[in-house]
Amino acid sequence: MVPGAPPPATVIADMWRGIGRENPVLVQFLGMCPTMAVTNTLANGIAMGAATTFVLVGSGLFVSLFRKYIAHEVRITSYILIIATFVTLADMILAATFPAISKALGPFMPLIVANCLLLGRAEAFAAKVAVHRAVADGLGMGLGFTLSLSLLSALRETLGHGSLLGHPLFGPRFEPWVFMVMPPGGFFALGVALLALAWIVELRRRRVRAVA
Amino acid sequence: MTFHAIAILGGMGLIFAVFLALANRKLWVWEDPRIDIVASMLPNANCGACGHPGCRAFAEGTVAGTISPAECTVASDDVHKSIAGFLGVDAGTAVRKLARLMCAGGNDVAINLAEYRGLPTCAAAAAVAGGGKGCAWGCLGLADCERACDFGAIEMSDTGLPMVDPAACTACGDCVEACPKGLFTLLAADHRLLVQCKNLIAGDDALEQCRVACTACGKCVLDGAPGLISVASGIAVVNYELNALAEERAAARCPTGAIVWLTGAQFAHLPALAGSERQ
Amino acid sequence: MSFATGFRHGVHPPEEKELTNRLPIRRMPYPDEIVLPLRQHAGNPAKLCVAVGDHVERGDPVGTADGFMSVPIHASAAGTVAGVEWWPHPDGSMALSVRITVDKFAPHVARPRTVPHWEGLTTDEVVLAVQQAGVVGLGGAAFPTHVKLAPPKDHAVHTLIINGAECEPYLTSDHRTMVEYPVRVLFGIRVMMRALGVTKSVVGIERNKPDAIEAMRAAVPADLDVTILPLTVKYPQGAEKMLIKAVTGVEVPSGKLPVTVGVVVQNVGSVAAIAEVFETGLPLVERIVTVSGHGLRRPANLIVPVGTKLRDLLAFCDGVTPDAAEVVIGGPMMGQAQANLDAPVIKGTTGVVVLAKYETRLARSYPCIHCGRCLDACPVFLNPSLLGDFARVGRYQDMVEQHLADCMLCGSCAYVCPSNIPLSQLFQASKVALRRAQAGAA
Amino acid sequence: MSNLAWIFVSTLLVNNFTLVMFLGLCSFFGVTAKIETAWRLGLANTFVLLLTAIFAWLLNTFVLGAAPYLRIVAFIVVIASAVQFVEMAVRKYLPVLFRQLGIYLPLITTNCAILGLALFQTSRHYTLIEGLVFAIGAGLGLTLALSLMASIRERIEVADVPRIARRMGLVLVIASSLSMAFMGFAGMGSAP
Amino acid sequence: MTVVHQHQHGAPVAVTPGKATPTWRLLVTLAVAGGLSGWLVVTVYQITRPAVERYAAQRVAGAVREVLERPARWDTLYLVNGALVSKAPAGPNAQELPIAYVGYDATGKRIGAAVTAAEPGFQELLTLMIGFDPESGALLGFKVLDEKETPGLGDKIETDSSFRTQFADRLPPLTGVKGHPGGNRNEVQTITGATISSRAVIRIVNHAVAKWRPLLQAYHAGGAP
Amino acid sequence: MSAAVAPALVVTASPHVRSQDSTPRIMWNVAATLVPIIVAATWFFGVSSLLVIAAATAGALATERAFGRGGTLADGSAAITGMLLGLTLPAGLSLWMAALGGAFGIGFGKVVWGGLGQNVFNPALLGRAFLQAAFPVAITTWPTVGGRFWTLKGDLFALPFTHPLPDAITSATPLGLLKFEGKGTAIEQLILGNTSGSLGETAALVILAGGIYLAWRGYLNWRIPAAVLLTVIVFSAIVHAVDAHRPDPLFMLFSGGLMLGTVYMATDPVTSPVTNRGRWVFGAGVGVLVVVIRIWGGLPEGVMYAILFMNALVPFINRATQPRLFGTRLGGAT
Ligand SMILES: Cc1cc2nc3c(=O)[nH]c(=O)nc-3n(C[C@H](O)[C@H](O)[C@H](O)COP(=O)(O)O)c2cc1C
Ligand SMILES: Cc1cc2nc3c(=O)[nH]c(=O)nc-3n(C[C@H](O)[C@H](O)[C@H](O)COP(=O)(O)O)c2cc1C
Ligand SMILES: Cc1cc2nc3c(=O)[nH]c(=O)nc-3n(C[C@H](O)[C@H](O)[C@H](O)COP(=O)(O)O)c2cc1C
Ligand SMILES: Cc1cc2nc3c(=O)[nH]c(=O)nc-3n(C[C@H](O)[C@H](O)[C@H](O)CO)c2cc1C
Ligand code: SF4
Ligand code: SF4
Ligand code: SF4
Ligand code: SF4
Ligand code: FES
Repeated sequence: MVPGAPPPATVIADMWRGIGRENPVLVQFLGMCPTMAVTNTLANGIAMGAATTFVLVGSGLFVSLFRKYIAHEVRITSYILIIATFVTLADMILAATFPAISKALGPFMPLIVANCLLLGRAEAFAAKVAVHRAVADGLGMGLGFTLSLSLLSALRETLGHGSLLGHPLFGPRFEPWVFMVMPPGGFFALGVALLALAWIVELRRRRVRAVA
Repeated sequence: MTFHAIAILGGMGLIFAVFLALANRKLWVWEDPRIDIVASMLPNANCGACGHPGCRAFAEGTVAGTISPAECTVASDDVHKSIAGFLGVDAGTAVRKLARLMCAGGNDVAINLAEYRGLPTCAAAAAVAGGGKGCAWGCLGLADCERACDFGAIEMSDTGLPMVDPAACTACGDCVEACPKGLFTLLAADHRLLVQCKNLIAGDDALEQCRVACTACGKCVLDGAPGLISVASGIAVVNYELNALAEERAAARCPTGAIVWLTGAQFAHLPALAGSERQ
Repeated sequence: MSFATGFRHGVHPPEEKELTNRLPIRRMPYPDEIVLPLRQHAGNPAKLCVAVGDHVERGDPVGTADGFMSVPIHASAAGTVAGVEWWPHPDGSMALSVRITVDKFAPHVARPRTVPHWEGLTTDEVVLAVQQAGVVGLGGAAFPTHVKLAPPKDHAVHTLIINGAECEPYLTSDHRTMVEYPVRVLFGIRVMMRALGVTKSVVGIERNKPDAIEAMRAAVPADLDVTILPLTVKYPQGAEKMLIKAVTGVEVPSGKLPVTVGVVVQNVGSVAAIAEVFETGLPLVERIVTVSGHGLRRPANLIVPVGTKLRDLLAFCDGVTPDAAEVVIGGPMMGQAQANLDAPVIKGTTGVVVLAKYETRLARSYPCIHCGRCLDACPVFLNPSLLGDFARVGRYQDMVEQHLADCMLCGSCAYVCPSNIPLSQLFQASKVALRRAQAGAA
Repeated sequence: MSNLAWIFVSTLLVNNFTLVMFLGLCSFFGVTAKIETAWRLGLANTFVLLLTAIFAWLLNTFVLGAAPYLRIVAFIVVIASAVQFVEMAVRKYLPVLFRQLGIYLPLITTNCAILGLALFQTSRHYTLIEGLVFAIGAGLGLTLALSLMASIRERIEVADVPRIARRMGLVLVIASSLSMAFMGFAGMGSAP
Repeated sequence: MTVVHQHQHGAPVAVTPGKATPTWRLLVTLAVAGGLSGWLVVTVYQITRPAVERYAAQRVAGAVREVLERPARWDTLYLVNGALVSKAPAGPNAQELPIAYVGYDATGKRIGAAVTAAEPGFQELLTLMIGFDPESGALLGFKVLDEKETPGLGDKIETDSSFRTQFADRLPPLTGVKGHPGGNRNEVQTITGATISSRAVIRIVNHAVAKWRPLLQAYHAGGAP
Repeated sequence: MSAAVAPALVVTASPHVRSQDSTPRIMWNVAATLVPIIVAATWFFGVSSLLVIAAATAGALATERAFGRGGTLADGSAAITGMLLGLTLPAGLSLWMAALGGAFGIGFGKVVWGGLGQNVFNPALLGRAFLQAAFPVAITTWPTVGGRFWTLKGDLFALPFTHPLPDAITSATPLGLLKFEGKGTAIEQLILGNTSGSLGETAALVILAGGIYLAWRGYLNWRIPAAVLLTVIVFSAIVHAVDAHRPDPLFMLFSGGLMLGTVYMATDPVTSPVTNRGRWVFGAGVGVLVVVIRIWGGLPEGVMYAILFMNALVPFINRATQPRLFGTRLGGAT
């Protein structure tokens, strides 16, 4: 075992970690820029999540595959190269399949490269474990990322446009909260999500204490 | 086109590899990577209980061989062993210590002369007329120690005494520092004979202030092994150098219960302060 | 306002001096028992020199000076040593004290002077005599007076400033001293000026004591360069640094002593005490105490034997009213609340104030609203709001960087704070915590 | 307003990289507990942004004309290597500076403001001069946002923040409030 | 948050104290990785390019069709050295040349020209395609290609059709007015609550027509069809 | 033991006495001076003003009550927040929006920060900034002054979350007229408040009087308003002198929310500097930003954003303007 490598775990556990306890957005605050920038509609959020998942899995796979051959001194450069390749691929594929979304995501699609989450996972996890675990971890992190993005973008789209995936929810008299789809609304939505999460945790803690 | 692409990126790769290789030769400042690894294995509480400025300094010391892993009082034995295993050194041993309170004067047994109003901290109360408590040495019960404890090992009893959870106490010494009355001491876990009082007034005058005061009557001195306990300036003192001779018997005849034989936590019989939601 | 008679910032608490400022000083009779803590002054406590059962005369030492930074303690009444024991001290702790059963009717037998006549003494001998007489600053801090009379050689002292500001509400002991014993005060000044080798002295008196200003002016002898300087009425005008600023216009550098700007400050009571010991030959065994407050039945200015228990003192003033809430030694701005009325009057006790409930600060406290009033009150220009924030979360090191050391705990900030935050208490507690941390580290 | 001035004001205030464009948020949230750290990181960022503007212009002009699809890969590899190189050099030759700035350099590689700058600069066809002004505006904007966040966080360190808001909740509310405060500059330079 | 640092500082690595990897391995690693990456990217690029280009063309076509009111066909002209030419010169920068589309109706009559222009709007650059008749100078219409205006406010320049349709047959230079326009051919009504964005559109239109009209007139006068 | 002489002794720390001013007293005094302004607003806009202000205040108080620490309604600060927010809104705003603004201001401008005294941004303005961003059209729909007392100025009772139906007669504010149509407004009209605009920008003289009273009682610090007003006058005079098309200082002073913002919002002790030097800096900053935004910005009015932006700088300003410690005078005796 490589020193400092994560302890062995089942593939399922590797996946769950990213969705729950180590959720990149809600717990680790990684990859904040796309989280804020593209979550003004649910479609964008999901697309960004999917693309990031693709890159996470792809780069995890390659980093893990080549981990024995990548020299320590150039590892960062190599990882970035791998990640950037997958981002470019994702960018092109999205542009060729969903041009509208690709346009909406604008430069934030290529910016996945700089998403701290990717390099972080590559170095802290994929570089140290076997391929199947790296892929499972990438998938889990990606799903966790997508999930949080969906949650946020659903919140923002519902209030900010009165619609979900473009379908109006409340009829014509609904007054949208433009705030929610503007920059401060992005921070605000995540803030509210975090406060709500913390509140739930707190309530549960109190209940446990009351029982004990 | 394919050739173009491969050439550009491959070429760039080559160029940067040369750069980095050169840089690597000329510029690299080497630092033992094991320090990071050991640091990542430590609890990272940065509590200072080991006597070093933070966990990373401890890690540097262990890698350099000047500190043995067991000196981290916070980490579990497993962690000691795995660090020792990783570095290929002996884990070493450390005496397990616990924080003990040298006062049992809860608000049910010790009197108050005046009502203290003001900042609800022991330090502040101590600076104001000693806090209004009859006994000037005794515990003020305002929980500075509970707040100081980073490990949540202290909880106030409903009579206003701090109860230390031996399982959670890491002997970091924060409570010793926090208590303005200096009532905490770090004692080895096997030092079980304890005078739970610091009141220097001798005789019945002390009892007017607190029912569990040490009155310096000297019974424990007679009942303990010779030299183990002595009475000086109004208080009984245990000489822990002779701890091996300590026996429960020494505490048996104390008329006030000021000296006790500990079998676990202090004040274990007291209920915790209800709704203690201090932050 | 002219810089020459005041300082910047500060506060104006109600003076409440009319309760006692017209009452002549009276002598309190001996109580049945007196208690003399061996620690009554800054510096080392005195060393015990009597044993239980010993008989002592008024003026006999019960404790001797322990080094230069210390003074002896003398019995303030004749009687028998009944105990040497831990006793409540006015500072709230327990202190080793000598308890004496007073022989009230012991004749004041003719006994040799313990303190020599001052004429003909060299400077060093004056200093020694002052120390042997147990004189300490009577302004409250109880700093051994002889130490101030022996300034370090590398600093030239040019002015002796006499602190007659008495800016604390309620207190009138210095005021009455100046009105009733101006000649004695000036004699004390003469002694000190000679001991210090200075030619100039200024007595600073707040403008709210016109009778004292008048009495002092009338008593200044022709051969002595003493100026009586009326000062702005503002708390804490009597604080050493503020007084020096008001009198000389100079700020004592942060962290430095007054001698660095060539002055020595003495309280009016202290110089009167020096005068008295050289006149009578008796060491310091009694002091003038203002007993006052809206919670007290009969306020008074009293000459009290050191060691008199508060209980006896208050009883002599007919006791307290039903709405009395706090008994404070010192003035209400800086004084110490007492939990135990067995605590004795000591040399530094300037007054005993019994506050009625309605005057006290028992109201609830609110969070700091950053109104900045405390900044405008602090005479040493600190940021109490910020210090208070740090103190609340225990960031003592940050407080040091914000000059906690310069805070003199005058309480002006807490007085003005609309949110009723106990700022000066926070600072005092922080200072204690820091000191303990340093002691722990050393 | 002249073009350069508009670029500068726009990136500094109107479209502040961090608070309006959402770039470089990881360090905005992660490294703003202390003012000292925050503004140093901001300055280090500004430096790297300037480097990036130059590199991106060089790459666009001389290398990528034939293969624009390699843009992302090329940009990031060049930036990452350059940063690594600068880090080593500073560490070796200017250890004092390294202690103050260098430790942030690796953090900056994965800061999307850097890549964002390169991409925006490309898509807007900025000249080298415009690119440099853009980089300075962006860097100072980043520094401003980081410092403001840090100074506010230092203040709330002594506040009695409710438990549920303590970890990140309040920090996001602060970000939102700051972003609102910057909305006052909206439309600046395009007044009728 | 220490997370950010984690991969930088806390990351455990293979422990080979003091021994550097041989240089050739660094070279090989990066060169191979770069080559592989280039190959992958270019392969996918070639696969996706047709679709991407089709979409791009469709977008332009859609916009041209909209602003020129359904022309039967159109020509693409490139602005090279201050004059319009019908064939783009070869070179890497071909895609970045300013372009005008000249549309014809079924009978082959010229309808007008469509050009793109970008200038600051309320928030960011605002990119429009503008159709006008170079002869009369009258507008045909415009379409927003790219905007970052406030949703629900500034974006009404795109979503509010009553604003957009006003422009047909108006004669630049236009001015924006609040309230009802007096029927002047050079006035358009601004959107309430988005005066700035409306005026930005007007400004861009005015600048674009002023810039392109002489060019196009010169081109047509030069004997081109 | 001690009962004989003193019944039930209390011990507290020194000082044992305190001044008479308390935080609730200050707050309620400020709140009381807002009443004349509300009366003036009602004079101009009729019952709508009362409803809008009441809705904003109710939103603020309800949020403080529900999420604040116990018993904080009595200190009066939440009432000020609600009333001030109400005064910055147009008369015809739907009540649900006003209440939402109050709730946002208190909830995210105050409670999450830890309650009274801990917030960095002005809660009332944060609430308004939120409304401005959320409902930009509704909040820039300015009903005209006058009309009968009982006539509602807009769709006040629109159901929550629904779009208000536009039905009132509206007109642009003086600043809007100037910025978008290049039209000026007579100064008498501005001073009398006979212009459309938010509720509280129509009564400059009443606001000024309230401010003078509060400053005299020491409940607000006069340095901030002095700095703001001076800066605005000087800066806009310079701009006006260079380019006569720009508004003159008098117009600047009496148009928009400058008076209300200067007297009541820039002076919020919690969100302004604690040091006197800092207050000058803060006020000058607000003044400069107001002029800059009004003249070169995209928005006609800049007071709210100017104050919010300067709020963000307050921790900096406080740091930079710490008072000089006694005994550290430069060049003094050492
Ligand atoms: C360590 C120490 C040394 C002092 N040395 C001198 C001294 O040499 N000369 C002097 O005039 N005062 C000296 N003082 C006295 C102080 O200046 C001051 O008068 C005393 O602390 C009482 O001050 P207060 O009553 O204002 O609190 C000294 C004080 C301390 C604490
Ligand atoms: C806040 C404050 C207020 C003081 N007020 C007085 C006062 O009113 N009168 C006085 O004699 N000393 C007062 N002092 C003590 C003086 O600073 C100084 O210690 C004293 O005048 C020195 O004289 P002494 O040593 O003879 O007491 C005050 C000290 C402080 C810190
Ligand atoms: C948050 C916010 C966003 C805005 N967005 C735009 C916008 O996208 N376009 C615009 O023209 N004005 C925008 N404005 C400016 C104002 O609405 C401005 O008052 C308006 O353009 C003036 O139009 P009116 O005179 O018809 O009210 C915005 C204002 C705010 C506060
Ligand atoms: C002079 C003065 C002005 C105030 N101005 C405001 C204000 O503009 N907005 C506000 O929400 N609260 C204001 N308050 C109330 C209070 O300070 C505010 O709610 C705090 O920001 C809450 O922590 C003011 C209070 C005073 C004493
Ligand atoms: S032990 Fe000390 S710190 Fe703890 S409650 Fe008692 S007095 Fe306070
Ligand atoms: S007498 Fe002893 S046990 Fe009682 S309170 Fe005092 S120190 Fe504690
Ligand atoms: S107590 Fe300290 S901080 Fe407060 S006013 Fe006095 S010197 Fe200043
Ligand atoms: S006086 Fe009180 S409320 Fe005002 S700033 Fe100071 S500590 Fe805060
Ligand atoms: S995602 Fe932008 S800095 Fe991390």
